[in-house]
Amino acid sequence: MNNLVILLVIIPFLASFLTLFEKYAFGIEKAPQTAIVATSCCLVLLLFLFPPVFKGKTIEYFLGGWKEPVGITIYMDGLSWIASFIGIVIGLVSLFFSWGEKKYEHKFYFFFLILLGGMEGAIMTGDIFNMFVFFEIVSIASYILIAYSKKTKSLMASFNYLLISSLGMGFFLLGIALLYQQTGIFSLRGIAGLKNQLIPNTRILNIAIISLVVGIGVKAAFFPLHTWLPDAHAFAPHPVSSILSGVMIKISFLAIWRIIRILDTPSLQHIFIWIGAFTALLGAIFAIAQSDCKKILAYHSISQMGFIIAGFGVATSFSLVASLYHILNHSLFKSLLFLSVGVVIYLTGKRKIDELAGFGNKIPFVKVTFLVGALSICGVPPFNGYASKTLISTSLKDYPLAYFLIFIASVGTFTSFIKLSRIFRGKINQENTFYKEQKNFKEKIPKKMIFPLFTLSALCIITGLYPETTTGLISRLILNEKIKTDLHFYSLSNFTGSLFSLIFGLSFYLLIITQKGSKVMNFLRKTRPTLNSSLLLVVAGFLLIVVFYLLTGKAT
Amino acid sequence: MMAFYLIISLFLLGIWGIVSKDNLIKKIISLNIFNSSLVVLFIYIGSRTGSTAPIMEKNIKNVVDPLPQALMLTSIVISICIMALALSLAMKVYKKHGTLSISRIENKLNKDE
Amino acid sequence: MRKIAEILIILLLGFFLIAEGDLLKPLPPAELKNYFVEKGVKQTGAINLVSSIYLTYRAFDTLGETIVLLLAVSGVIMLFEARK
Amino acid sequence: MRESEIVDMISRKLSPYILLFALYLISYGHLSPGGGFQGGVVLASGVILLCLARGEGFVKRKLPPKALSLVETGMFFIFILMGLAGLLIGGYFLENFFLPGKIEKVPTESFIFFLNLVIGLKVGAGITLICFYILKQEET
Repeated sequence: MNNLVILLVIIPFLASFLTLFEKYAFGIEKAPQTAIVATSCCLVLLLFLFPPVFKGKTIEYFLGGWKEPVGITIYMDGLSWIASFIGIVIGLVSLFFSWGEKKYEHKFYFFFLILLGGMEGAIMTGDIFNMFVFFEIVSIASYILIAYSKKTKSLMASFNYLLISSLGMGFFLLGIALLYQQTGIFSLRGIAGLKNQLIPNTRILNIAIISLVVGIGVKAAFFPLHTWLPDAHAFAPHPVSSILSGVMIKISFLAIWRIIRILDTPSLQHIFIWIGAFTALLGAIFAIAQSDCKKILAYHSISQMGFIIAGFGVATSFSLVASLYHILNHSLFKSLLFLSVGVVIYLTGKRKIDELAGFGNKIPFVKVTFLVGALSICGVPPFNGYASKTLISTSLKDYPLAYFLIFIASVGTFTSFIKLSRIFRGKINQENTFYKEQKNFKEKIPKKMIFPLFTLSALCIITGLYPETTTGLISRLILNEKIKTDLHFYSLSNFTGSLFSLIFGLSFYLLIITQKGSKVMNFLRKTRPTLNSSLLLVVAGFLLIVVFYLLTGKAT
Repeated sequence: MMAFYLIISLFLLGIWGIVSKDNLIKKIISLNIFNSSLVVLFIYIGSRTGSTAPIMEKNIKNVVDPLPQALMLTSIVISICIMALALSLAMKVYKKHGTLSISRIENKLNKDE
Repeated sequence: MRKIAEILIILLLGFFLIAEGDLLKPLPPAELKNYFVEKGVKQTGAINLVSSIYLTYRAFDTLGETIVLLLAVSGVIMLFEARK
Repeated sequence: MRESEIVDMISRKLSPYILLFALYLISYGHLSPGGGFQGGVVLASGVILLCLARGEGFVKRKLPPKALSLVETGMFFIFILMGLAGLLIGGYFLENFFLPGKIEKVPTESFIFFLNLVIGLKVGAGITLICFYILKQEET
């Protein structure tokens, strides 16, 4: 049983070798099939691991047989189970999509599989330095995948991401050095065990943890560190945007989660409420202003991460479950949205909303799946986004300001999705000759691209219709207990919240399509930080969080 | 303690280079300086615990901590890989735009939108 | 204006790191180091302790490192290869 | 660019010694300062010296990039296989399954020696490949 845990990391790496080797040595071009088989093997392994993890057992694996502080340990607990599950499901679906798209060589699948294996390793490892190595694997694979199309914008997006993330990883190393200075070991549980002996030095310990958090936080894209994300996610190939938005930022956030929960620093955790609320608001505001359809989705990833982070910051068992539930839901519907829009861009080659308006009517199946995703992200019952957003805002009741910011963010979500849905409603602009020349768009969609859309929308509906079961499972997995939710998900008072944001969102949309509104939106679209400013923001973000901690840490 | 101040100044110098230089190649060089300062920091932390290299021949006592040194090997390889990738991205960008200045490239990209 | 902001922020960071003067004061606890020094040669057979840690106790890190190298090499090749 | 006689001669005479030194660093990695990565970088630097002095066409005839990439990926595969062998023999992934022994008075460590060799070849091949591709861009 224990050996299955390590195979979960090794199988993607082995398969990635195969995708390179079978082409080179035998001339077989079966890279997508190899990748899909390997990922399915991982899924089966993961399902085998479910019963012991569900019983609350933490499977430990000592690499090379060296016990914890000496060697490296890999944990399979509830958190890593959920994270790997999300990663493998979204990875499998995106692989199917890229198989259907037929644009990619065998090298694409090589990078993709290494990205998958790296993410699993990063979330499962219990050693900080090993976490650093795995995060570097993840980030280097994603730099390459973002630049895969070799167009100017994607090259530049990849370069920006490389610089910002390397700066962040430098802070991560600084944090590791400080922790080693204080404790003399690298394993997370060992540090947590030693923490009680180091009470006079908890300040330095917390500062070290802040630098770890900032280092990974660049990948998790919260407020001052988010500037790389819109370009990188928008100009990557569609399956890559789906896995980056759906999984990679969450894995990074769950690594922060693991560090903070194991080292148990509640005063640090509370900062995340404010970071999360501001992130949600900013992401939503900028999303409204965009005209590129993938960029809207990318900004929404930032905004939804804000919801998740705010839920994590409250730090009650209820809000933790809510946050993890939203992680699961967000990865499902965000991948669905990216892939649906991806189909449209695949068929037309255009990506501005104005050029695409009304086109979606020609492909009714994609229209339906897009609708499922959009209603989920807006939080309309009975889709899954509704349930998790309700849980998060219920848990934020004690913090009125954060509650208010989150509410505005969900209004903004409505507005921008009304804007984005112009692709799928209204009449086609008749001047656009492109649509007249080519017909039969419906038949041009490969079957392999329809399958992932169908699976994801089915999962969205299922997790939305049975919120009690899903939250029950999650709380059993991460807390080993069943939380009591005296919340009726489908009650009238909760419906009204959703209705209010719909009304506000619609009126706000009517506001921004007026002339003055669109001027403001144009201004917002053009105000984006340059590379130098965003690099400066990373340093400033580190200082800000430290100052915030020093000011509030003593009070609590 | 002097060594610590020097390491900190190297650290800050690297950050300053990354943040404020306009040329892509200079940014990459600064990134390498930044990474090197962290490598030196680790080695410095390890070196304070002893005086001789950790090669256990006979009559060797008071060796330094070998763990940071072993980890820094990994870290150096990673920083080399990032350098290689960043340089090739910069070359690719240079071929497309004919310039390495980040402000000019960004102006160009903003005009395209 | 921008330059001043940059230099100010960086100096602030430097001031902060130096002001936490006791960052590096204590020596790191030596339990793990003593473990390696006492048992390293016996358990792994290598005199060079750095090698023994690099390839035995923490070989998983090294595996990750080789993957990073492979990624960088194939990334560079991918970037410079002419698309068919 | 015309090749200088001095550079040509010295690089040709020097690079075999650099390669030899690299092999020493790799194979004595467990006994003296050095190891797989350091040796591999020196190995690559020997090849790159030739490359810079004589043009890369000369080197590519002897070391075709395809062979280098085969070494690169193959060594990665062998590394994982070593780990899996540890899993099968000893019960843990990447377990040191050779017993440490002694030949005459020199301690030998087959596991570390073998992995050093694998990493040395891999790093050497990888860095040479990166330089090949970056140098090729320089010319065109």
